[in-house]
Amino acid sequence: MNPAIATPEGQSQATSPAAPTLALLNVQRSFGPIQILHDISIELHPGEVHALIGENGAGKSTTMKIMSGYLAASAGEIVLDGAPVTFSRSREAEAMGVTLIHQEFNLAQLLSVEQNIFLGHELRKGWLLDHGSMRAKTRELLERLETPIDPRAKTADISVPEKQMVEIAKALSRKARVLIMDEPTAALTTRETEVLFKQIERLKAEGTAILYTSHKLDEVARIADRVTVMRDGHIVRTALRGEMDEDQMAEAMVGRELSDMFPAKRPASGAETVLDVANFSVGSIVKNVSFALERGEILGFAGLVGSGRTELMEGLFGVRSASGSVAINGAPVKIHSAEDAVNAGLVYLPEDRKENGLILTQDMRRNLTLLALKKFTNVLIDGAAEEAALDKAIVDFDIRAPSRDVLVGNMSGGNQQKVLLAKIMLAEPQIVIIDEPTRGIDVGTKQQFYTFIHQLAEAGHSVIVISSEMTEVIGLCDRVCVMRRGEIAGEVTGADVNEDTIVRLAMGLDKKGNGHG
Amino acid sequence: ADTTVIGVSIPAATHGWAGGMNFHAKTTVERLEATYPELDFVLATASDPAKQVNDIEDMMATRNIDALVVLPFESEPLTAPVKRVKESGAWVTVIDRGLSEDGIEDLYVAGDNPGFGYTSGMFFKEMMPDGGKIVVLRGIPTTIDNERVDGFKAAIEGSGIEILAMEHGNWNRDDAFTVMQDFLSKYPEIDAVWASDDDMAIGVLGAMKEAGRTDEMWVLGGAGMKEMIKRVADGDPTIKANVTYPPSMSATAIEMTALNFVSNAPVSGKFVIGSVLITQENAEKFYYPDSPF
Amino acid sequence: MAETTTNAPGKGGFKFDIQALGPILALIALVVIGYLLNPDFLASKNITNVLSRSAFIGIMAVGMTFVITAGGLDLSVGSMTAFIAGIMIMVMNGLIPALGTTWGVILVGMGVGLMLGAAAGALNGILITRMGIEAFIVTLGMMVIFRSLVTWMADGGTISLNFSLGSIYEPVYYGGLFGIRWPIIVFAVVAVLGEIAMRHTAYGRHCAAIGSNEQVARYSAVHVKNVRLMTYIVLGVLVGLASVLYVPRLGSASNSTGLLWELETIAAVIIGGTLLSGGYGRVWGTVVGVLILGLIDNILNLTDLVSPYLNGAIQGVIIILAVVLQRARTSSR
Amino acid sequence: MAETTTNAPGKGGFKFDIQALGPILALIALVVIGYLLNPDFLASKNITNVLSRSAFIGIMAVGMTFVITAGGLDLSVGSMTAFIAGIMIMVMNGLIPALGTTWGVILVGMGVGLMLGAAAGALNGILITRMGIEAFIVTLGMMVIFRSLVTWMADGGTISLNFSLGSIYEPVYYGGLFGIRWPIIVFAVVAVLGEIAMRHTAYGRHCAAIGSNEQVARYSAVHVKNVRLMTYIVLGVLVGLASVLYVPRLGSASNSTGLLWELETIAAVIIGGTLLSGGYGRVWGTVVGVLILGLIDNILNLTDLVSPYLNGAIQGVIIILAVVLQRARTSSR
Ligand SMILES: Nc1ncnc2c1ncn2[C@@H]1O[C@H](COP(=O)(O)OP(=O)(O)OP(=O)(O)O)[C@@H](O)[C@H]1O
Ligand SMILES: Nc1ncnc2c1ncn2[C@@H]1O[C@H](COP(=O)(O)OP(=O)(O)OP(=O)(O)O)[C@@H](O)[C@H]1O
Ligand SMILES: [Mg+2]
Ligand SMILES: [Mg+2]
Repeated sequence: MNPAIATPEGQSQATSPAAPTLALLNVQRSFGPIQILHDISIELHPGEVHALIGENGAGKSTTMKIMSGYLAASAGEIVLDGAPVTFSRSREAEAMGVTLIHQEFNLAQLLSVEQNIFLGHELRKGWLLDHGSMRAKTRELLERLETPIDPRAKTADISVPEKQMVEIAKALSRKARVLIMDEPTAALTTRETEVLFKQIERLKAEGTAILYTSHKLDEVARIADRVTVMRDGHIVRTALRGEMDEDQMAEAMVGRELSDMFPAKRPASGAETVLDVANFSVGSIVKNVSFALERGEILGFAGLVGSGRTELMEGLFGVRSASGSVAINGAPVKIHSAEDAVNAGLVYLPEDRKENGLILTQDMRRNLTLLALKKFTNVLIDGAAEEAALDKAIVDFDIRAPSRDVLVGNMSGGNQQKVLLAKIMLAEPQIVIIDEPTRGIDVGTKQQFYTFIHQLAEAGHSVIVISSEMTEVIGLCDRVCVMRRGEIAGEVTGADVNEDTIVRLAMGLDKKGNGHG
Repeated sequence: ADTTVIGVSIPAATHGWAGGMNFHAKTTVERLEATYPELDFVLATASDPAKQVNDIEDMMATRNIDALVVLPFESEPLTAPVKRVKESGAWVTVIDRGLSEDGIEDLYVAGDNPGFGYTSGMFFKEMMPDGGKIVVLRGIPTTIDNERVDGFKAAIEGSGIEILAMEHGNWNRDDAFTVMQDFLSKYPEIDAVWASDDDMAIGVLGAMKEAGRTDEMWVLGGAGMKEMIKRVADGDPTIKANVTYPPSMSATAIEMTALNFVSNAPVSGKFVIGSVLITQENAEKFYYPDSPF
Repeated sequence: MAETTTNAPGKGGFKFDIQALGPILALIALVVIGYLLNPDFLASKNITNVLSRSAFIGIMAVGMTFVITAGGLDLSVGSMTAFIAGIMIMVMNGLIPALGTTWGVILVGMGVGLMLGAAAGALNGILITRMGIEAFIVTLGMMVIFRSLVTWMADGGTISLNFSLGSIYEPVYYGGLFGIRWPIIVFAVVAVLGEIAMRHTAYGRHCAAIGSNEQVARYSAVHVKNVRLMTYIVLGVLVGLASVLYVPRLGSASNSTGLLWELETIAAVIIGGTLLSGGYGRVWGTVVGVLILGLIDNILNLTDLVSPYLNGAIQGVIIILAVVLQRARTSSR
Repeated sequence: MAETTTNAPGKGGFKFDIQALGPILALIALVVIGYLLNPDFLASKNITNVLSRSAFIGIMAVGMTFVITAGGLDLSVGSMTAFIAGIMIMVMNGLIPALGTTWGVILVGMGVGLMLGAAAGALNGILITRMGIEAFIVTLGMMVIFRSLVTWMADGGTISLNFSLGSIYEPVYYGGLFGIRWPIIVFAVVAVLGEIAMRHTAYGRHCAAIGSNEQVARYSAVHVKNVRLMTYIVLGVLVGLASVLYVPRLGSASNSTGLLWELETIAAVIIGGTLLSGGYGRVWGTVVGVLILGLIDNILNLTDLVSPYLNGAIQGVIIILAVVLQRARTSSR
């Protein structure tokens, strides 16, 4: 993808000297005894995109929450238009034109898309709601974002990327002077990311100050006018556009040199087939899918958002009703629930870790052992064994948390994901399905995850990786199934595992067809 | 032949006495319907005054009643609705609890609550000529309960009988059991208990037995539950007597109302069924083994 | 069978699907049964009776719809009615020496009723929102407290309105406009306003948002505590309004006034399709729920098919059935 | 350092924070007040009384803790007790002609009680989990149904156990082991087993997981419907057990048996710190809650400080206060 909408250098130079719209001065923040932020100073200028990058848990979200009034600083100042302000709640920040798009979805599941977008800012005619204008504006916003969803659709019923677009629409509707976006693209695919960037350019041109985080460094390099790198709650470097390349960013974040992201590929061994899926259909979404998985293989599943990869895997895992035949180690199995799947040696790491993966209000230990609790139970749960398992998981997966009994909901995304991986691996599965392994995860941790996945395959597990990040599928897998509209559009191996081939299959273009326009 | 519709509205069977009253009403209705094909009865039970008013309204609107037999849940709230029934031209029989306006009903069949309390009090006075210490269990906080307790207090006035404590046992066995347990913990010396109702007496006896103090005191219940009458008749030293408050007054009232329509007997007027003291001598007369109460 | 992932209850409420129709079908079934059992059932007098006595529960249920939609609960409304009615009567009786038996006294009484309702609702709401105590516990506690206070005020008996004042006040329940009784008119107005507030004002949306996800609402600049507090205050005022209509009906209050009305009110709301767990409510559904409950009693009085002892059993079965009719949702609790 | 890998020893154990202490402090305060008001309060006899009569609510409350932890609710337990007790008595009376007044009859009666409890719980659970109806509605409906059935079975009156059979059965309530009454022993055993099940078995974990996030539980191979169904069945069996202990006390059942026990049971659970919205429950807290409620009554009966009319008001205030003491958490509803 090339930067068709690159900003002229001159413009960014011209806006930089302007006074910052919003700035943090020497901000500190602690949670209990643990200091999370140390001396954070950061400036947001009008018409400029400022990127904040750093490892999981570096303190990016915390910084952003402080800037937008969701959290109070323990010390330090927030300066808006040159004058110090204190936001005692987010409402005040928003009233002054500072809007945050949260890393976690902030949508009420039972409300419609339109209701969510205007929540707290409903348009009225006198006392009554102005349904007409709100619906029209919602349509317009969604159209601008090229996301054709019905404004009346219930939020619980739309897909994850659609939810992200609704979040963005919601923020856009606020007409903010300062727009802070916490990993807006984590749940988006390339196409939607492009749409978002187009909007960012538009806002920039209108003079909006934008703060942005992402773990996708290529994006950062592309759209950021200024980059600030955080590590362990400190700012380690701030640079203007062009002063840092992706490698340097990664190094600054991690504090060490990153060698090649992906371990060497493991070519198919031609060993025995572990999983054989034939004519498998899930609801009305996935139709007659057939594929096979070999021992020790890492099989990729690529496709556009909504192509039905998640549905397929959830069907295999038994949490959606499905039909078709599934054989594991040559023996046909019937899987009607997650329990059946686990008993058959198949586990699934869900794409939405907060809704389906982890209980945010419980600690690590309880989350870790929930799936494989039987292994720790002999009438009573063996607490010591659980603790030992947690110790092992912390070491094996390099889980970092402020304390051992922190609630999982208070852990950073990357570490939550590690807990989740540790959790499903405790079931000692033969087949591991990982849906979006690195959604919202920093480069360093990503690399760790790739290593973990390799180690799993190495140890004889068979792995299926679903990812919307093309580089990930390409870097990890020797064989990739590409899905399109609920069917397997094609399977590529070896040298064919490249972006061009996969995109063509995913979009339904023939080999020599014209590219997407 | 024209049928005569008689509506019967009574409180639901939420405690023993009301259960007995319900039972008598129901069996009487069944019996009269079988005997007199020209009579049709509508029986409704209400759990609160508002529901009772609803029932009466429904009987008027949809059943065209020619007569209403009502035991008002409470006097005041039922007065106006029953008056409306009267104004529609129907016959009205009131049981037990008088309405707060005189002259509405054609027939009044009543128990005597102050008399119930007074008779009970007189028995205490008689049994304790030198005074003594007693505890009292009261019913559900209602006017009836107040009248009974006032009658009781009036009777024992100046007799040297000391009421150590009164608590509400709500005409309920379990509540009475709990209250009595605590009375027994609190007072090392109790000579007698006025349980004021046979359901509560059963709870009280349970608590006394548990504490092993059955021999220390005697208990007076009330309303003539068959098991209690039996014990009086058998000369049980703990249950020396009982005071009537016959739940069968519902049967009396319904039967008299029916008579008004099927015979020429003059039935209007006021019938007060006094509360009678039952002792071992006359207990046989009051023993109905078939009643559920 | 592995079901869908969405915990999709009440699909949004925009579409008239089977779920929305459920309670309506139940209502129609009841009306037909009533008519078959006794044609007088549809006589205007009977309809008037049923509607006007349903008004008390109905008015409160509209307020309860907002409380529940916002993720709350109020178990105190029944005894609050008794308490407010008791105080109203005592105040009015007390004013007679000074003001005579006039409409003035009644107006003061009505004002007291409404204000007391607001105050009682505010007390519930403050304990819940400011002290952070669970609504179930706060309102259970208040339920017991109010009932005990009524008993105490009535000295165990009945608090009765002065008789001649009562006759002046009576038309407020028994009178009406164009042949429609006041309680019915008031109930209709409250229901219509409630429906508008729920669907066409920001307030209604905010209630649903809070009930669906409090955090999200807070992050969207909704003043969560105030909105929630307001649901309890509004409910309190409506309880006051119900009391204002109730007093002229029976002219008295005692500790059996409004017994179990809280459960009836909540049942009506849920039969109507509002989610007990919050996040979605519909006022028109509540009205249907109230009518269903009101009709059951009425129909049981139309015939002597069953022993009156079994009335409760039939009520229970119908309550459950009315909800089964809309059960397409895979409820979580 | 923002993130550290802690390996602090002594992890995961119990921490007694203020929230956990809240109900205990309330309990201690009540005991002290009770003692100051009347030293007999601590006499072993009084303690025995309070504990044994708390046992009914207590046994059911342990089961209710699981139901609520798993995100459910059961309003039917009070009238279920009445129903089960009624059937038990009728069965036992009916067996006397065949089997005489023997322990055999009583054992059959007990068996019937427990099985009936399991069946009633299963009925609730099936309606809730398979039909997807909200627990509030199902159990409210069943509450009304059971109560009506008891009234009908008793013909409006009381169902009494045959007197001589009653005397054989009596020791089950009044007797005991080593001077400790059976109800207390049973309550203690149930509580200990419940605490173990909640904290140390997979079942307890699964209940909490379901109550926190049903989807996560489902993806974690928890059989959500079965676990939830089981909570209702277990509660039903415990209601049966409570009935088995209740019948020998006064040898009777009527429609006023177990009145409002459901609210008392739920209140005990919540006072104990279990979240009404599910996801977290503690059995020992429930036991404390039950004792708090039991003591309030006892203390009010032991003193004459206030008009008995106001007992309810004091109960209500204490219920709310007990929860205020643990309100540190900002409850969501
Ligand atoms: N409420 C809280 N209580 C305790 N610790 C917290 C809380 N919120 C955040 N933290 C800790 O603060 C640190 C910084 O978190 P933050 O969410 O700001 O990281 P981040 O840089 O946004 O990471 P990610 O890239 O994973 O989103 C983490 O160690 C996290 O566990
Ligand atoms: N509960 C649901 N009801 C109806 N349609 C649904 C539901 N969940 C998902 N869908 C639809 O199913 C299709 C596939 O969904 P899904 O987003 O899981 O695909 P995917 O290939 O896994 O994409 P990604 O994982 O990148 O989001 C989409 O059209 C989506 O809108
Ligand atoms: Mg973050
Ligand atoms: Mg997916």
